Amino acid sequence: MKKIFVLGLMLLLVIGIYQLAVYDPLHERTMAFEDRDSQAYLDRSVNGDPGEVVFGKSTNLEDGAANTVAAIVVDYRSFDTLGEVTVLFISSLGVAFLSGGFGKTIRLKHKPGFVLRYGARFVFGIILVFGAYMFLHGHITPGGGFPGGAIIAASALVLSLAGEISGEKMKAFKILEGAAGTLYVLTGIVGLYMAGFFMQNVLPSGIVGHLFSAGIMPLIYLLIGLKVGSELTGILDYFLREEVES
Amino acid sequence: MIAYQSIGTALGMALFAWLMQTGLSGVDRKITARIQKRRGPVWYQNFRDVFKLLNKRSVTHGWIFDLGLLIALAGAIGTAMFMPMAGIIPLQGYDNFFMITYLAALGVFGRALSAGASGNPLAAIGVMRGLTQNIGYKLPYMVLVIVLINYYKTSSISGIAALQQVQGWSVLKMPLGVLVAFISLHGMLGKKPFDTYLAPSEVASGPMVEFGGKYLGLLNIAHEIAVFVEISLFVNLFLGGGATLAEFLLKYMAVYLLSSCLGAVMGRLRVEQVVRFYYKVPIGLTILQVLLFTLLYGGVS
Amino acid sequence: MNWLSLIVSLFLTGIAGYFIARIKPSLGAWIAMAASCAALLLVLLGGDALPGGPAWGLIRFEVTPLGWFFSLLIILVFSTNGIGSLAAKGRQHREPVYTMLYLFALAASLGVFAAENWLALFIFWEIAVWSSTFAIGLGNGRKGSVSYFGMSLLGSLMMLFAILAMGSAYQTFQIREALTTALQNPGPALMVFILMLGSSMVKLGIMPFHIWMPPAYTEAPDEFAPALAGGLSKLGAFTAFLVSAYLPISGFMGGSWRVKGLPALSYGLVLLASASIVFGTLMAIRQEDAKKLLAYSSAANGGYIIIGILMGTSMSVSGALVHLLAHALATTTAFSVLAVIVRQTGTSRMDALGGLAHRMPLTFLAFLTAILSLVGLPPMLGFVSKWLILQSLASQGLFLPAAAVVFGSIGSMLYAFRILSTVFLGQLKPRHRALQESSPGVLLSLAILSGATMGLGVYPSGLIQYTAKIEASLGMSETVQTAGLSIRGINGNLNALLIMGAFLIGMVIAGAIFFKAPRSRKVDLMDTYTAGEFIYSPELYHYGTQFAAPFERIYEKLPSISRVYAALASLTDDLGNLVKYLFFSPMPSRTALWISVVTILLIWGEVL
Amino acid sequence: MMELLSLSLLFLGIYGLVTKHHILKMIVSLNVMETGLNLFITTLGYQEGQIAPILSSQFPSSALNFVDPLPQSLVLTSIVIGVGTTAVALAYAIKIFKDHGCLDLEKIEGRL
Amino acid sequence: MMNLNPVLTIALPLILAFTKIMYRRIANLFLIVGSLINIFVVMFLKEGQYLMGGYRPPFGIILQVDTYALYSLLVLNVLFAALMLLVTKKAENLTSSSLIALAALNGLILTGDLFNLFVFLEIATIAALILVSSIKKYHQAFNYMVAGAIGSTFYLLGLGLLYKQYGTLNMARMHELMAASPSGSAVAVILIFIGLAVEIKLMPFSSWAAGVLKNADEWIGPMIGAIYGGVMMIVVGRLFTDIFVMDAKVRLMLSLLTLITLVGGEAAAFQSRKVREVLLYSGVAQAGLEALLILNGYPAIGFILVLSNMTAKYVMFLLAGYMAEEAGGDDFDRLTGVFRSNPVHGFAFTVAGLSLAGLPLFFGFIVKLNLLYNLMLSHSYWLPALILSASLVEGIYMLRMILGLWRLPEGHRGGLQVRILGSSHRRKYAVYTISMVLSLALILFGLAPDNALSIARRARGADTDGKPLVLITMKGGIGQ
Repeated sequence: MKKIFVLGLMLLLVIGIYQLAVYDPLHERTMAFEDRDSQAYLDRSVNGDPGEVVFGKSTNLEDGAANTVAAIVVDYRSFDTLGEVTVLFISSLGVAFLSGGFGKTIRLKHKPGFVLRYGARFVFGIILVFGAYMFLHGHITPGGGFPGGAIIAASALVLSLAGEISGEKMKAFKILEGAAGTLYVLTGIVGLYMAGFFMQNVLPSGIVGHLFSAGIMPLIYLLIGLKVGSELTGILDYFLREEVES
Repeated sequence: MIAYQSIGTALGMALFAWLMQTGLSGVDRKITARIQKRRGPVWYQNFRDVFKLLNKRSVTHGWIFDLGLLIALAGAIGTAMFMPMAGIIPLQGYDNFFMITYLAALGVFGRALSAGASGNPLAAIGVMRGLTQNIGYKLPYMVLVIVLINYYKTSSISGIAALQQVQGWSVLKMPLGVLVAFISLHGMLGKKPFDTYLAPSEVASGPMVEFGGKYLGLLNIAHEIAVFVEISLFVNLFLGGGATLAEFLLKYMAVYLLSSCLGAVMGRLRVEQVVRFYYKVPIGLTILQVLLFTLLYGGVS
Repeated sequence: MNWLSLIVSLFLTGIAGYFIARIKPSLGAWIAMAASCAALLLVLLGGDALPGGPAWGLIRFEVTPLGWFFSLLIILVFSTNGIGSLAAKGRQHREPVYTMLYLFALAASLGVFAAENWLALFIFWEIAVWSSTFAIGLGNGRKGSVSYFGMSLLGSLMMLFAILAMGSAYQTFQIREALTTALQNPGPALMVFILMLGSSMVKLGIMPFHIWMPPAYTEAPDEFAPALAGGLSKLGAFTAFLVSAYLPISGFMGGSWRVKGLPALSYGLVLLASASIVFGTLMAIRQEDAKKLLAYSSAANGGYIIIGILMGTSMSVSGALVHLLAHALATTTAFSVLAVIVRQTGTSRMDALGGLAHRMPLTFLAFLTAILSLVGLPPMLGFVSKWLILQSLASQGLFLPAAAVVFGSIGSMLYAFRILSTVFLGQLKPRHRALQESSPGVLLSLAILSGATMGLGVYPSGLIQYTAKIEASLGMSETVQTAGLSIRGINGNLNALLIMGAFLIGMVIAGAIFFKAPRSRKVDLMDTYTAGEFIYSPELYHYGTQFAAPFERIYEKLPSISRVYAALASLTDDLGNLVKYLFFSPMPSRTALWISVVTILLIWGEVL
Repeated sequence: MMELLSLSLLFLGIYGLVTKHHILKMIVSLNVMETGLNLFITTLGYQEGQIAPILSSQFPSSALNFVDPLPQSLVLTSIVIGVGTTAVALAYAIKIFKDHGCLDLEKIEGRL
Repeated sequence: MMNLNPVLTIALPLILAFTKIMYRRIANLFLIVGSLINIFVVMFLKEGQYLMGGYRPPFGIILQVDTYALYSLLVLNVLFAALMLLVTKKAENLTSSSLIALAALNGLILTGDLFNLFVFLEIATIAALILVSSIKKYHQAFNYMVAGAIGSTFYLLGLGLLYKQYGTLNMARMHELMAASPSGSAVAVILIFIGLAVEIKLMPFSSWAAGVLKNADEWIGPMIGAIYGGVMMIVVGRLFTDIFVMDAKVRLMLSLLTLITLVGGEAAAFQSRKVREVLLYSGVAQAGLEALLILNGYPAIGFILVLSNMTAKYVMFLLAGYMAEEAGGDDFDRLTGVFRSNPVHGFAFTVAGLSLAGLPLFFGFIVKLNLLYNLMLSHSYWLPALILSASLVEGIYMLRMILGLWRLPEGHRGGLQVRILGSSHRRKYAVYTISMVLSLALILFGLAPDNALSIARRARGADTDGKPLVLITMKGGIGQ
């Protein structure tokens, strides 16, 4: 009986919000796409209008990335992404704190099969390279730091399933994570004192579509990729870890 | 300043009050005896009692016991000094009703003080009963007198008496009120139905239990003067106060004897019955009288 | 020397007193006494022309005759109480903070009486409230201080509401200006009048608001009770005077029908005050504890003051002022005496005491004057005020309040005799044989207070002339007149000296007869006529409990108001429980449910 | 149409939170809610016949009719926040299981 | 001086947090240094708009620093630094989470972009979650997490709808567009309000607060109870006065919600018999009152009410935490007379309590006075009456608690042996100084509130919808 009542409530909510805020046949409650803020991002015309941006030709734009979403995530609104990274960092800290520090890694009861043991070592390299590709080409092709980092973590998962990774390597990931985070904020500070604004894109933006274009974006995506990768591996490792009642 | 002459008349008034009232109470004892089919003592028996008591040696319970008694008598004498009587107004212009009632109350309080100081619980119970009854009969009486004061626009007793001469007795103006006043007067005098706190058979005669010899004598004098004050108040306020002394005394005797005759034929009530009675009949009549009065004279505009 | 420096110096001595008392506790009492006596001298010499002193921001002072009268009254109470408690080595005196709170309460009430604008008045009022709350808290009990604080907070919040309503409607906080402009355009004037009087009734302890008095007076430390009962509860009367004088209700309530020349609203309030007199007297008769008895009697006496104020005639206002002074002096004396008794016997329950007059005669005499003044018998000041109030009631023709006043004065004789006979007269119990007379300091303070009561009672015209000056300063058209020694009432005048003279003459005559008659033999207390009963121990032989049993039986079922407040408190508790159960359950699903329900209500509410 | 679907997905998640007392089920419904929300935000930026906002060889010029990129970047952030919260929630689940031995909040609540 | 950019208050703690996990040994040094630098930075901040990444406002993210933000930052950082000084030993292994919490709180006040606000809100909630789990009450923390998740979802949903209608995320531009055509934005504003209501502990959504604060120690109490509550209310203050435009009906419904919180909170506090419970429910009630003021156009008074409540609750939660820890529980009869043996604590606690209840001589009274005066200026009499009765109930239960803690009945040894912080003298004097400084500040502002009131006027003095702000100051009486 309670469930039906709650379902009814949910139905009311959905209809209410849809009817009153979303459904807008005359478009008087939806801003046309042209005069939304994002149009400026698409034309790369926030600080000055460069005219038509052509892939592979236009150079020294205010933001050289071909992938506009990546441009927004890392350049126009990079402060959000800094917050973003902190969320992940704080979650991994939380998981570390809650799982009570350094317990013994669980030895899986069943020995990993032959195929898994050797296959893992082989597959690990490919996944790792694909992950690296993801965040290095973040500003050209869809993807970027976060999916790249996740793929790296997946590769680490494959290894740990095969029983390869043990406690001490985690220390390395920790340092990598800390270093990447600090570097990310330092680029912001450098931008502040070099060019007057926090997270200012100090390097030349190069030609749209080339690998070495869009100023500091690839550098930031690299740092984010490494950081996210190490954090997610850390979180996975904590979950695999048995809390040792010392 | 008040001339010595008026202090003299005031003292004379107190002395006369005592003499006249003690004589009258002797006559009253004869009449009540007659009602109870016996001869009763000579009319001056009360004088003899007082003088006999004053000459006997008695017992005291400490200085508060004596001080209280002196206050009682002083209060009675002080009240009597202010009482106007048919044209003889001892202290012109100061005979205010509230002042007289509160001075009399001081006398009653003095007596209660000395009874309490005697150390005898029976006296304390007697005083408590007396004060409880006091609440019963004093309330309607005072309210009625306040109505009178409001009507005559003056609270001096001689003033009201003089006005009544002119406009007719207040009995005619508020018959109900006078009836209630008489019932309260009956209670104040301590006559039969309301004499639980004084009666010898009740709690060894209440406050009087420890008084003997000169103390009883002084109390007797104070009692007589207090009776005089109450009755003359009643006469002055309700019965027109009397143009000549004779007329005043005649009314005085009529009221006194009527109340004592009534007293002689009635049984005694318990204390809370007295208070319940006073809070049913007299208070009801007073409220009626007040409503009547406000409708006729005063005004809700 | 101006008012601001007086108050600031009192506050500073309070703080200094705290630190000194921490070093040597007994010094605290000295400081309290010295400061209050110094203040008494300064105010007495300064007269009511004392300069208000420089303005310190919002806090500006202006000494008016009314303010001066009240300040003199409260300083007299505090200094005599200081002298009395100096001698007593009370348990409270080991608390260093007591001296600070004591002087804070005094300074704050002085601030109230001389405040020039409403906000300053309110600030000092609140300081007086919470400093006396903590002082009561030092005593033995928490219920008293919490109910005191709760009710005073209710009163002061009512006053704050009224002040701000006036401030916002008339753009000024000056006392006189605000009230007079309220007369012209009576927007919130009616509400202001009711709230102001409500707050002063709470402080005076009129019937529905009196529940804080019994617990507060019993649980307050013995040294603080006289100051609290005599002085601090008079703050309420001050605002009542201000409001009813400057905002004469007949001014803007002209339209509604009037009863005997009094507008309906103030007649209603007068009825409330009379109900408080009757209720207070009935409850006082029934009490077993002496302090509770006096607490209910102050509730009754508060009723006289309010009736006097509300009637607004010259005699009634002066009667209210005189009654204020009489009640303050009498209650302070009574509570100081009770303090002595409680310190020596350990209890203020009347049936456990008895016959103390034989051990402490002088204290008994002081207590006797206080009781006579409370009842309103002639030689005392209480009689003068009662006379004035009764005269004005009679001349205005308000018969129901008159009946209540009369009932109050007769009933007070019963409870006055009860406290006298059970505590001082009757049998002296063996364990109290070792009691001594109270120390000279206490006797000095009692002498001052009872001397003032009797002196002013016999020679009141000086005081009455000053009340006339106050009435003139309050802007009343005609003031009470005095001719030579007597007070000229509308329908009769009173010469207190003459009454005292007549009484003394009677005393002389009685003494003559008494001493001429043969001397009587002093007999021991137990040696009395017991009508056949054999009673061997004084405890049995003392008539204390259920004193006025026959009378009490009549009104046994009298509902007590404190049950109403208890019901209110438990209602809030139940509401709190419901709220906790509904909204604060630790289940996340319930929070989620509530969030969705409220969203639906808000969204769909917006549509409808 | 897509908005309605995503909204109902979101409130389905809330339905799960309200009715279920088992912690893991609640975490799952939390994720359902997050996904529903992300879907809704992405649909805000979509219009018929628009292409992904990435300049590439096939769609070289910025004058083309691109989809609104901003909601997509917001969703990117919101997804990562979802991951963060789920990680912490799972850690709590482990901790609560260790303390109380059972994952049903109602029983835990009853025992406290 | 190098141009001090407000982003340092966010970036520096982040850097310290990130580097801390590499050097575990000197963790608490990071903590204290981080919070002290922040105070230093805030001291020398200049008002103005600071762009992130150099992009013009409506497109890039901006940090705006006006008087309102400046003074909130100052109070926040001072209180945070003081708390960190006290709990360094306890916060050993949670240093970086506290630093991130500090960064998030500063970000919440500074940010000028709505989505950025969402990100910082999320960081703050998770950081608070981690800190709360230090008191080992995991299912309460789970409850908090669920409530926080639903709240942020509703916020983001509302934000999405606003973006759909107005196409921008920048606060100033959103305000212009909304003022131009406010119709249809009501549902979004309501959703955002509910999202934030969970954080500021309004009635139906604040069940998590009860679980968390009921057994909070001297670190979580002030952190969640005072600092987080205050900052969230400042955010609501900014959003619902500067940005969102609501029509009268929505405003009425939302203030109805706050009224229920006010009354319910007071009743619940009246009924509770434990120190922290009383503080918690009175905090909920005060939150209701603050939200009521913000919604009804009195932001200036709401702002100083938030600051004064923040300080008072901070001191009270701090001391309540210590008392409960020392006495093993905080119900009244276990703690009777505890102040007798710790008079300094008692003084600070009493001053904070009386200021919360709004008695004269304290800052709380000045705030209440101005609050009621302005309400009455616009001829509303029912609201002041309700607020006064609420403060009557509050005065009674606050005094009952304080008197219970001061008084020592004869037979009751109760709280006497409780030596608060008897163990470590160094920390004891630190607590003395901090609580004394804050309570003296309450008294000082109570006596001479003019500069505090002028700050309020400068911060939110804008006469929202025609209500002139009239402040009663000690100096001038009724000053315009």
